[in-house]
Amino acid sequence: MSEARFAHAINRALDDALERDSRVLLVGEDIAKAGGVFGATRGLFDKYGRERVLDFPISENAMAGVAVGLAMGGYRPVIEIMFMDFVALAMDGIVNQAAKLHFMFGGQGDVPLVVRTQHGGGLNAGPQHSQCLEAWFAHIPGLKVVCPATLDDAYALLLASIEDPNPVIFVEHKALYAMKGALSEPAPKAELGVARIERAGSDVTIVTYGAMVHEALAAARSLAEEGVDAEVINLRTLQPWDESAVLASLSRTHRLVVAHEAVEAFGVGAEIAARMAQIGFDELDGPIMRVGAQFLPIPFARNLEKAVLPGAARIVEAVRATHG
Amino acid sequence: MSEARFAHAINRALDDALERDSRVLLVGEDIAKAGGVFGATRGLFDKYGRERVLDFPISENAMAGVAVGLAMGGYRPVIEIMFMDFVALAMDGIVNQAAKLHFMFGGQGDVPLVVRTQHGGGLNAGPQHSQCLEAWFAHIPGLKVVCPATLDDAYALLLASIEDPNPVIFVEHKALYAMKGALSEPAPKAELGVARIERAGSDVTIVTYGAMVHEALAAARSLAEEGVDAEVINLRTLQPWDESAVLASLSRTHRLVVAHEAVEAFGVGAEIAARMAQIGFDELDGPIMRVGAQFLPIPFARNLEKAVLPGAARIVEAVRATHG
Amino acid sequence: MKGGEGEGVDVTDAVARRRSDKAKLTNDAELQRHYARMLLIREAEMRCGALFAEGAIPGFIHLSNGQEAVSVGVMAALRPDDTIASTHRGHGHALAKGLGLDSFFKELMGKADGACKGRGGSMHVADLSVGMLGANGIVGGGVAIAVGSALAHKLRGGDAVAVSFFGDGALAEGVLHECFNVASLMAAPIMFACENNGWSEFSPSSAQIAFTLEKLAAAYSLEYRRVRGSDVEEVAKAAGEAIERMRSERRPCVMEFMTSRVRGHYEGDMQRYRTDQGSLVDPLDVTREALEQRGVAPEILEALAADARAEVEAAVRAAQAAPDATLQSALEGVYAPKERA
Amino acid sequence: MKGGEGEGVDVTDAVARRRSDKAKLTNDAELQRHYARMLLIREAEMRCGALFAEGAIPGFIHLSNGQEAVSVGVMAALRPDDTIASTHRGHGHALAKGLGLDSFFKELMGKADGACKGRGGSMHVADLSVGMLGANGIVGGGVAIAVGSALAHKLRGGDAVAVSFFGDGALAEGVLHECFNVASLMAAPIMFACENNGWSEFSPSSAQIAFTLEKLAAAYSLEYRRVRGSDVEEVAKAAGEAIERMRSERRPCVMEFMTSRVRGHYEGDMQRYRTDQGSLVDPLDVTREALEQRGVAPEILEALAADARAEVEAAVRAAQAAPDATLQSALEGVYAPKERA
Ligand SMILES: Cc1ncc(C[n+]2csc(CCOP(=O)(O)OP(=O)(O)O)c2C)c(N)n1
Ligand SMILES: Cc1ncc(C[n+]2csc(CCOP(=O)(O)OP(=O)(O)O)c2C)c(N)n1
Ligand SMILES: [Mg+2]
Ligand SMILES: [Mg+2]
Repeated sequence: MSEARFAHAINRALDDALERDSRVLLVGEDIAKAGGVFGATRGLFDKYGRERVLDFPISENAMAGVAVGLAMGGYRPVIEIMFMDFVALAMDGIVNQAAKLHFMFGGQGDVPLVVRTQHGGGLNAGPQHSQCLEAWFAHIPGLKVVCPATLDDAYALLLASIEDPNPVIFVEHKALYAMKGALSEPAPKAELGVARIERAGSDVTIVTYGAMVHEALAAARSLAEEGVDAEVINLRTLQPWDESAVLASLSRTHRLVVAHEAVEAFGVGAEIAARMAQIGFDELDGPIMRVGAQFLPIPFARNLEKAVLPGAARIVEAVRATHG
Repeated sequence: MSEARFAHAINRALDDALERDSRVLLVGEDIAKAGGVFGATRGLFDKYGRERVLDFPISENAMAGVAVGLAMGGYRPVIEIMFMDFVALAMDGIVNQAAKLHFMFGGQGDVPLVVRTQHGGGLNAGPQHSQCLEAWFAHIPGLKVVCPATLDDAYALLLASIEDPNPVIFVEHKALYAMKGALSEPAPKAELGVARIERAGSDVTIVTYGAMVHEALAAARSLAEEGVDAEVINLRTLQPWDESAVLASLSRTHRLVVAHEAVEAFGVGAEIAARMAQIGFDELDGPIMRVGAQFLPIPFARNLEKAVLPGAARIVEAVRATHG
Repeated sequence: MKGGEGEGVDVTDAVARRRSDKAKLTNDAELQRHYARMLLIREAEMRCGALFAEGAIPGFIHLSNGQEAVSVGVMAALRPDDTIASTHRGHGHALAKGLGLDSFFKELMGKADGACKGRGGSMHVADLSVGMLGANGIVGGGVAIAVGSALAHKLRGGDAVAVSFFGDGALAEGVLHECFNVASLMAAPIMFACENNGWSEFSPSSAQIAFTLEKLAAAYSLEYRRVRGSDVEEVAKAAGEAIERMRSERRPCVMEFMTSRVRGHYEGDMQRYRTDQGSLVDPLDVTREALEQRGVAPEILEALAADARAEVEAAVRAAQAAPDATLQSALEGVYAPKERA
Repeated sequence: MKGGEGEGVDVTDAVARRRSDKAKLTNDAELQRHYARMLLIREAEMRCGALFAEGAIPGFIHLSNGQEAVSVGVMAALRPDDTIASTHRGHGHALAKGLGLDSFFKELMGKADGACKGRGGSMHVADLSVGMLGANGIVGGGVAIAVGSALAHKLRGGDAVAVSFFGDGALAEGVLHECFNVASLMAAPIMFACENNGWSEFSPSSAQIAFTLEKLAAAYSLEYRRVRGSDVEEVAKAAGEAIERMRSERRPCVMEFMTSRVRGHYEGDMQRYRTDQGSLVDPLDVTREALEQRGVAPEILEALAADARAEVEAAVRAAQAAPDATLQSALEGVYAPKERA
């Protein structure tokens, strides 16, 4: 166990991946000497040099496509799209090329490529620097989508993503980088597609991921005071997501809340809820409630952003509503 | 009433819009002299000239951004993104700019912009020319999303989209262009956000949109032979979608199937299902079933594409499963 | 050489001297006005920096310190019906184009009647009523919007023009190249105005851009001019000439303003990577020295500075006292209502 | 001038004549090989067209008729460890790079052991084992992939190179410009190979592209060469020289092959918009005439054509008899299994 920050966990995973596998490359804007806007790649350029840690110009679509070419050429590029909002410029490389090549070429080649990016609010970065767009990628066959909540997950899931032979969208939360926490020793391991019960409970299942895991745990604590025992499931991987873990929990609690920071409408939570309304229907004792950002671009002003982004209080309300 | 093809209905709407409102412009690749790959803009260049119907080079992102500038400058551009797969190149203009400007600038300006594009399979166009990506846009506050199924809808909803002061993603289905049908006289009118019951029924609600409406109606006919009376709701607009119409139907039938051609996972149907699992929970007598493309890129081969894309048969099965 | 209306052909030395004095006076007055605007931008932005440091302004704040002469010089050649689209570093453009100081500070503080009702903040300051189509959080994001605006000007007739500001780092974004092509094809009256401050965030642009803008412009056969961006008179003259040509000839042009990013990329940037501090040229110094050399009294210059400080101080106070943005307004503001159309 | 090994310094006329005869013979043999490959591509594509017309091949089919000399000439200079990324019009590139005719036809007919197991079809023919990284349905979509592949070559060491094929219409896509910059910055060993057939789908590229590739290359200080794309020898020579330079100098270059799109944009295109039929140059005519002029007997040329027909016929028959792709395989083929990594 060592005390560290979330950004260190990311940095450590990249460091270990670069160390272990000479095919791993980092590519991104200002990630080399500058160490990345959030410091996630700090020190790695000095340690591994210009052939392993590559600065890229402000050309997001080319970056994605170049990474596909590198991946097909036997490398394992980890690219950084500085803000998730900027993936809007890289969708062709990610969705039309990376996601489809293995399938479309009949399995001839793999595209072991990780797109690190960060989403979310909390820094008053405004409408073009705060979006949570993971649902876009979860909808695309051929992509995997990962979203860590803790330091151990950040470390272990990032390594697992880099080791995966498929393109993985790895979504960090900008407000988590500075979060302190424990990083296990020996280094933790993880498998993509496996959720974790962060808190066991018997009255309601709260399914969530990323930064909202912490809100859900806070909600669970305050619900405990009301005598409601909430189970909190951290999905960790959104595509593929751990359907059986969620169903198993629902079969114990019979009530379901799905929470994330992304806009509620057409978000990742819709799929979880819809799926449980099908395969878990007989287990349900109350409506499935969702918690997500309200339906507007993330506004800049402190009070507006705060009001729009969901937190523990809204999760508590939602849990109550599953009984309503 | 006149017999026409779906593409004619689109063409007629564009023609009438150009005729009525001098601010309306068409912009796209090969839409002017060539009349568009699917012939939707045929004749309009000759009729309205080069200042109203503009050919654009193969620069999708610039096209979206230029359209935003035209819209802010008092025009009402209708751009054509030739295949929905190519929106991957135009996401910044659509999502980061068009969708947010009205909100982000505090309501200072409008962005009356229509993005016409076409989705779907059926032409063996392969993984990069067949995607249904409407869920991406429905998730974005500030955008509207429309998807017509009939000639009347194609005409009336397109006009309504052009008249709307907001950016609208108008999704046509490539396999529908050649479909013959009736175009009402006098010209039909429509309002965005209003669904229509295409077939009334009492046993199950099938919610769908676009080309799948026809499959749903076929499914309803064959279900009728089994004694199951299905109601078919054509959403017509996906964002905002007509929640109250769906809820009202569900309150009569107590069973729900949501069907679309897009990949089922994280598709538009997830939102409908999730929402009904919340606000319609008490009405549900069985699991909510969804029908959508299986989770793979749309394959090229005839038999594969056919197997992957959902049709009436899968809707029938899903209806049966709502009783299971 | 023929003189203008009412002027004799026999120009004596004295007359010539008087005329040149008058021109100098006019120039001085104009330069003083430019200087006053630059001071206002500088003062406003320094206050932004201070307010950010004390937590009164949140978010990402990119100051245009060092680039004020470009904002002021270009905007001097524009009319309110001309349009501009800007970048993440857009305060100077916005204020120079006519965004009110009150609206500006209220926006950055997230107030209800900020320029954008507190929804956009620093990266999205906009004032459509004066043709300022917004700062932009996406590098290159404003370029196509400006081209569209220029096309709108062209289609409408008249002689209005559009200006697209972008940084040297944005030269790497494909959309900019798409726009050079589109604007050339469609002969859109747009000035592609590059503010070359040598930096793309934390990296020198020389490590990111393999071409010169001059050569790129040549590839598109676009008129190109490189201008000392620290000299507001030179900027105003060059931009003025280019814009006048665009008003009549209705076609695009490219200008490259060589500037200095005097501060960090954004507020809070420690700039450990910086090595060019010795070579920075501050347009306010340049302009002040020019005015001093032309004999403008120090008291006048101090008075201008005091005016700027007072104006900014008043705006800051007004902003601080203003009510916060409301969620209700935001929730209702996602879509434009049908009636307005 | 010093001769090669074993050759005297005193070169008599007779020796010189014999040497040039030998060179001519070699050239003839090589040109015959080129011609044979071009015939094979033509024959294969004409069969595609026919099979499409009769419904045996579905989808969108873009034939490279008229552009075969580029495929064959460039690929003559490449090794199997060199890589190419292609376009929607990729049959010629794929076959010339070494995709087997059987795999090719099976793919276009959607058969289980087609090159891509019937999942990609004409727009996605690929054979990674011979360095053919795929046709591409997205205009400009292959360019960045090729740059990435070139970077992989460079990082790995050795002297392999990558070639990015693209059409003149693709010059409008921003990503291509991003790639020119990136490849220049990183000195990637990539040839940007433009096949300029004058058309962007149904529009003349002159209405879509405001610059010449030559000037664009100059802006990036990239070596540029324009080549008659109908002359396979000229293509092979120019590409060969450029590629040899890339093998040692490890930096990008640009080549523009002037070609003719002999058929429609895709099969089924009525081409009502076309006005340039008079100016089309067919590389097969050019090459056949060259061979005839060099005295190659008509029977030999006919034999080559017959060989191509026979090969294609056999492949078509094999493909027709082959089993259809299966859903099960497709469903299992979305993700690469962990073990392979
Ligand atoms: C599409 C996109 N990519 C990356 C960024 C992050 N970013 C913001 S400013 C900047 C550097 C821009 O440099 P330049 O265009 O020269 O403008 P300057 O900051 O020098 O004014 C970067 C990389 C962004 N905002 N948008
Ligand atoms: C991103 C994208 N936009 C548009 C298209 C439709 N499209 C296919 S080919 C083509 C024209 C391409 O012209 P060029 O690059 O010159 O290639 P050519 O067809 O002449 O070989 C267009 C517009 C596409 N496939 N991808
Ligand atoms: Mg800069
Ligand atoms: Mg072409």
